[in-house]
Amino acid sequence: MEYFRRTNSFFAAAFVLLLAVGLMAPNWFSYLTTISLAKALVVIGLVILLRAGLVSFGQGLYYCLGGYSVGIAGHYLQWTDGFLVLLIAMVVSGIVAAILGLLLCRYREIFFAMLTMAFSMILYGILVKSVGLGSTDGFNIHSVSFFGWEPGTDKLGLIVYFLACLAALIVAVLMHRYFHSPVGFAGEAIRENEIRVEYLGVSPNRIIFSKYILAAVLAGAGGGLTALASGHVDPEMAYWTTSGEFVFVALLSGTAHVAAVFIAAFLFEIIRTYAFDLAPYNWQMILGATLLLIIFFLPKGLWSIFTIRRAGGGVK
Amino acid sequence: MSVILKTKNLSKSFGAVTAAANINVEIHEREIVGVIGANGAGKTTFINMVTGYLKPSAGEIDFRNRNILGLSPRHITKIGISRSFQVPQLFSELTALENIVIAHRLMKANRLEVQAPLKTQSAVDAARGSLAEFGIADYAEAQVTALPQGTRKLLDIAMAMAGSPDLLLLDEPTSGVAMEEKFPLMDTVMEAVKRSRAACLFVEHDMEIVARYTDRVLAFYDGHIIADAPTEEALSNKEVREYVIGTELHREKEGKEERTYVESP
Amino acid sequence: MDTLLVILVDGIVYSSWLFLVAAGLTLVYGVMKILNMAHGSMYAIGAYSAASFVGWYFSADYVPWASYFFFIGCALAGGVIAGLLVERGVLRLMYGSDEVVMILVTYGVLLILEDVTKLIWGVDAYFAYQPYGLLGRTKVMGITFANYDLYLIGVSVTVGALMWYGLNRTRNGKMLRAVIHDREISMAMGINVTRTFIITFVLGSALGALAGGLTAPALSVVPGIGIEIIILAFAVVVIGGLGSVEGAAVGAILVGISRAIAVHTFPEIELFVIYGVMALVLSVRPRGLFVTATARKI
Amino acid sequence: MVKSNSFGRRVQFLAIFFSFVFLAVGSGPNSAQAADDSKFTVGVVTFLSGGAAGPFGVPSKNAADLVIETLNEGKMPAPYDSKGIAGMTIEAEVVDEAGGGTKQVGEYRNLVQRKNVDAVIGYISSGDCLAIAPVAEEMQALTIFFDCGTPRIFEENSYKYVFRTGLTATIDSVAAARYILDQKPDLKTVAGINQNYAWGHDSWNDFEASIKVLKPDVEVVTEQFPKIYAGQYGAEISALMLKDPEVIHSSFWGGDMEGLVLQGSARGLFEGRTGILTTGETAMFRLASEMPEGTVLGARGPFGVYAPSNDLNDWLRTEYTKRYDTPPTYPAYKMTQAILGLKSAVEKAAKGKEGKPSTEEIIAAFENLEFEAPSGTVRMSLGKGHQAIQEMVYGQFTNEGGKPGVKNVKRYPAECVNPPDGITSVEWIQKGLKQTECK
Repeated sequence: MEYFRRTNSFFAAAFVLLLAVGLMAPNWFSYLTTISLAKALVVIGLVILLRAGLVSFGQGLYYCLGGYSVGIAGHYLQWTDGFLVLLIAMVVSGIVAAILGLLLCRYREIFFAMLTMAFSMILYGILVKSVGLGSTDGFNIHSVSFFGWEPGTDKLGLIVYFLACLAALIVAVLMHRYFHSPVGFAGEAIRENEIRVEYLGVSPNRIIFSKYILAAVLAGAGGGLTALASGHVDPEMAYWTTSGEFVFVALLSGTAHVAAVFIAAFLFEIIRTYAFDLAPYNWQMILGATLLLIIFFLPKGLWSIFTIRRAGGGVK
Repeated sequence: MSVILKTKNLSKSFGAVTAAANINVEIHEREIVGVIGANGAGKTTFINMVTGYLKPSAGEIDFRNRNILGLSPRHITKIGISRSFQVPQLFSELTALENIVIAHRLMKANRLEVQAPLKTQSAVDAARGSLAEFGIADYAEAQVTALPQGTRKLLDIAMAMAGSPDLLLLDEPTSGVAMEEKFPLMDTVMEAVKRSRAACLFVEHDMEIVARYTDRVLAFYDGHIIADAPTEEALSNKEVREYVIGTELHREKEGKEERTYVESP
Repeated sequence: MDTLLVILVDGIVYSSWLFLVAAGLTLVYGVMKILNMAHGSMYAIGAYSAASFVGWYFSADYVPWASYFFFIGCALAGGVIAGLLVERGVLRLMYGSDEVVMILVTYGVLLILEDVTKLIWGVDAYFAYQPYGLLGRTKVMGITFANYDLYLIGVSVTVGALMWYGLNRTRNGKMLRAVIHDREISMAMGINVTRTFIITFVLGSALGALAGGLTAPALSVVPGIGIEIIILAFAVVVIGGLGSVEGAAVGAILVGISRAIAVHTFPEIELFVIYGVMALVLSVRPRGLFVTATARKI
Repeated sequence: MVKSNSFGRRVQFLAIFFSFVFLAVGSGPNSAQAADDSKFTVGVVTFLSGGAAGPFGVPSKNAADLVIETLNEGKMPAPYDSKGIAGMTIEAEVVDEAGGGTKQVGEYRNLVQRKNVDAVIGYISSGDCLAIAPVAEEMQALTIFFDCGTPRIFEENSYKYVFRTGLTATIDSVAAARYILDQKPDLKTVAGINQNYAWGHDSWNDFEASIKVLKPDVEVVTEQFPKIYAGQYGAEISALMLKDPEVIHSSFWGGDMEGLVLQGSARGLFEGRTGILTTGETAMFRLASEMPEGTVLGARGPFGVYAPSNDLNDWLRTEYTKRYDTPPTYPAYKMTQAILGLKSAVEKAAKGKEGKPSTEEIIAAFENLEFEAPSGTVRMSLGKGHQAIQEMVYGQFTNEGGKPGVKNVKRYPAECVNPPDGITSVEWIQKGLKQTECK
């Protein structure tokens, strides 16, 4: 459709660029990019909620569920097809979110944040207690196949990278449309004024419920991809610090545009990797300072660099 | 003309305070009704009960012969009762146009789409039409926070009318609006109401406005209706003169009465 | 019966510690609407300040009992300094941001302070165990308790009572509560909100540091101890109702007793207790025990 | 929403962004150095932040600094008195182990590809080791785990590029069970307090199973699993006291272990009850006045006070204490051991050859290697020659005469506490700890 044509061709261009980069870049770089793409999926879910005025400090719950779904399917059930396990990851996350969402969709603000965190930590506790699943050590995912074809370990990284790019493209296109759809705007409307939304004949809770499930499905996909890429899952994925990291990236990106999320996720991984590198003792300080600087100078996230310029251009 | 809204013995009390007692009202199709009464007389409570925001302590509400007691505001909106607010309830970080587009789309859709764009050409055109109807087309691209109070009031009413309601409840449409803008504002609103063929009930403190635009007046005092009659008759009613008009502020002073009832969360 | 009593004592000891940890957090939230993650750092700074003082004091052979005043004073001083720096240096610039953004601001501060404590004190453990053993023991139902822990109950009750008295019975406290109720109106009434914020944050930080300082004698003070208590304190405060001192007390007792019951009867579920209690309370009382949800007036 | 000029702007923005990124990646410090035959680069990964930094990360990092510096100067005692590794200067790239498995896999890839290290030595967390092992295999990079304890690594898989010079956690528990039964032959009741995570679970399960096998009538009266880093153990201590076991087993480490000792001592938990602290050696000097007399202390191998008397050990103790003002604890020993193991393997592979030996050659030399370390002789004989075994030592703490030390030291030969190759630790314990030589 005309309406989305420009953005879609932009996404397509970025996709092609990413594929090319994947073929040329060294392995560590494509791994870093795969992880940032996977995390970006989680963060897009978070941004969907943020646009509706909600902050989840517990997206790690679905990130972890996604990872473990992939792991359990591959390791214990011998279902190794990459597409199938990702689908399972999303379905499992969606189902759990549909149950928890019934309760959570009535909560707002800090209470939503704290309750989502509590649920995430409960999953963490369950996994820590699950000796069969390796407790805190987690377990490895050994074999991944695609429609019966098993890439060797040397090629697997690249294949997962392509898979992540594909997933990112699909999600970017669909979610960009979603942001501009009536339901997408209903989220912003809820953030701005729930009473008005109610008086427009729409149930804010129901919209939030659907958004919560959507965010969970995306987080599940992100977790699944991460598991495929790193070949390992552990309960740390559900720990609150992991969820905090997603909020960090969401803040970095802002809620203005889907593309900003991918850029922010990538930037975050780069910043963290270089912080680890430059200051192995004090990387936390660098991250903390970055966070404060972003909040102070770019309160609306990365995309605002871009929109401010656009607005300025408009005046002239 | 047939009755569309009918309340029977509608009452509401908050603890020991009675906000509404035995309200019996009938509103007919396409009727314009003014509601007068001092602050705290129960006018807003009445609107809140009819639209489902407050649950009445007792009584019944029928809309088009259907009992709507206990329905949520969104159900009541869906079946044709809309309202505006004393303090405009808008999406303040969005533009005026976006506010209207959202209102149109949310009101009219049975299922909200997740992939088609909100701002289709036809939706935007319709929204611009609606802004033009209320005389605020110039503000289409402005963010709500930057709008003057009168424009916000109009936008609030325009959003209420987005779903083409059968009954429109306006809570103090002219409060907070500068004196000289009140009549133009009400002219705009009433024209729109007449075109839409909706019945309209509005709360107003300014008796000149009540006199000019209404067919009938409900006068509230201390949670009771003390008069329900054609406008002229009601305004000349002795009790109304004593308890309502007498306590109303004079036109010059009004406007400063504006007070925010929204609690900071 | 014996077990029951022991559970009760264990629970109360733990609760009193929880309350100390959470008191500053709920105060800061109540007045400033900031859910302060850096509270954990204040706890750590208090613990480090106290521990490094105790280490020096006891190696220098002074009168042992006097150490109590000094190490508590050290912890408080650490908290006051850190609180002032954080409020003036960072938070001041961010006031007016969304509540959730403020959480992230304090998260940034937490990350920075975490490394700052590491730069000051290194990563090796600090010990301050002398004051812990000095007070002797008491037997309850055949189980020995450290008197230090039992006295901590008294300290906790005192802190709670002082906070309650300060907020409800003193002029400054009433002003604080006015700010809690409506920031703009109290500004219009001539209350100096800026000063109120500084005082509140410094007080909250000092309380966090006090908790750390008082806990230090029973601990090995190592990097990361602050992070561990954040979620605990959050849970207590959310259960009780954000911003409510009474709520924090009840939340602490609820969590403390539940945990003691779990440890004595089903040690397996200890890890879930706090989140379980939180999820349960919030699902029944969406805003915590001591805060009621109010419908917005329109 | 979509403005006519925004597409171009976005592309422009992205172009700037990506060129920035590539610039950063390309010109970053330590970007891909050309292979240099005069240097041998080692990635050193250990905890530098969080709760494990103090007790494990920093001592091991300190040991790495000391050992690498001394090796480069050629001042180590024999047989390590040659300069560097096979004449090459050793360079270390230090990375913080914080952040969990996913993060560490990324950092590992960085080390191997971007920093071009010749070998990676590291990993304290078993979760990280499990995550890294397959990646090492994929990237064909020599990797030495120096500390992590889970036996799952070589029991669930076999790896070519991965070695572990440290002992498994099973050994701690099996030897602890043997030791306590040697000391208390008519033991009746035990209890456990272990951290609620994999290490704690595994340690307790192995210990409990070993006790049950060795003396089936011992009763477990309570098993406590407080959260890791909980800090406060008041209720757990009460529960332990109520159940009143003769022996209390704990695999707590670092701050948690020290906290337990402090709180337990203050309340008399260890009066009339013997504590077994499988990692207790790290605290025996700094908590000497609080450590209860007679507490069974482990050091996860013949490390620290249990290290035998030899030149290497003398050197390590003297130099480490001199430089860091505290005696080396077992993580320092384990790191030293890993570096010396690497040096031995590389030099064996380089013997009679020109230039740097290939990874394949080093691996061939490393498999089934026997080398000397401050802890005595290390044999890489499990996991198809990739997993070290050593004797295991336990003793009891004593502070007689105000000088902290250990008494009743008992050394268990490697075969007595290690499963034979090809059988998992759990099976081995359950089948009665057989095929062993214990005197």
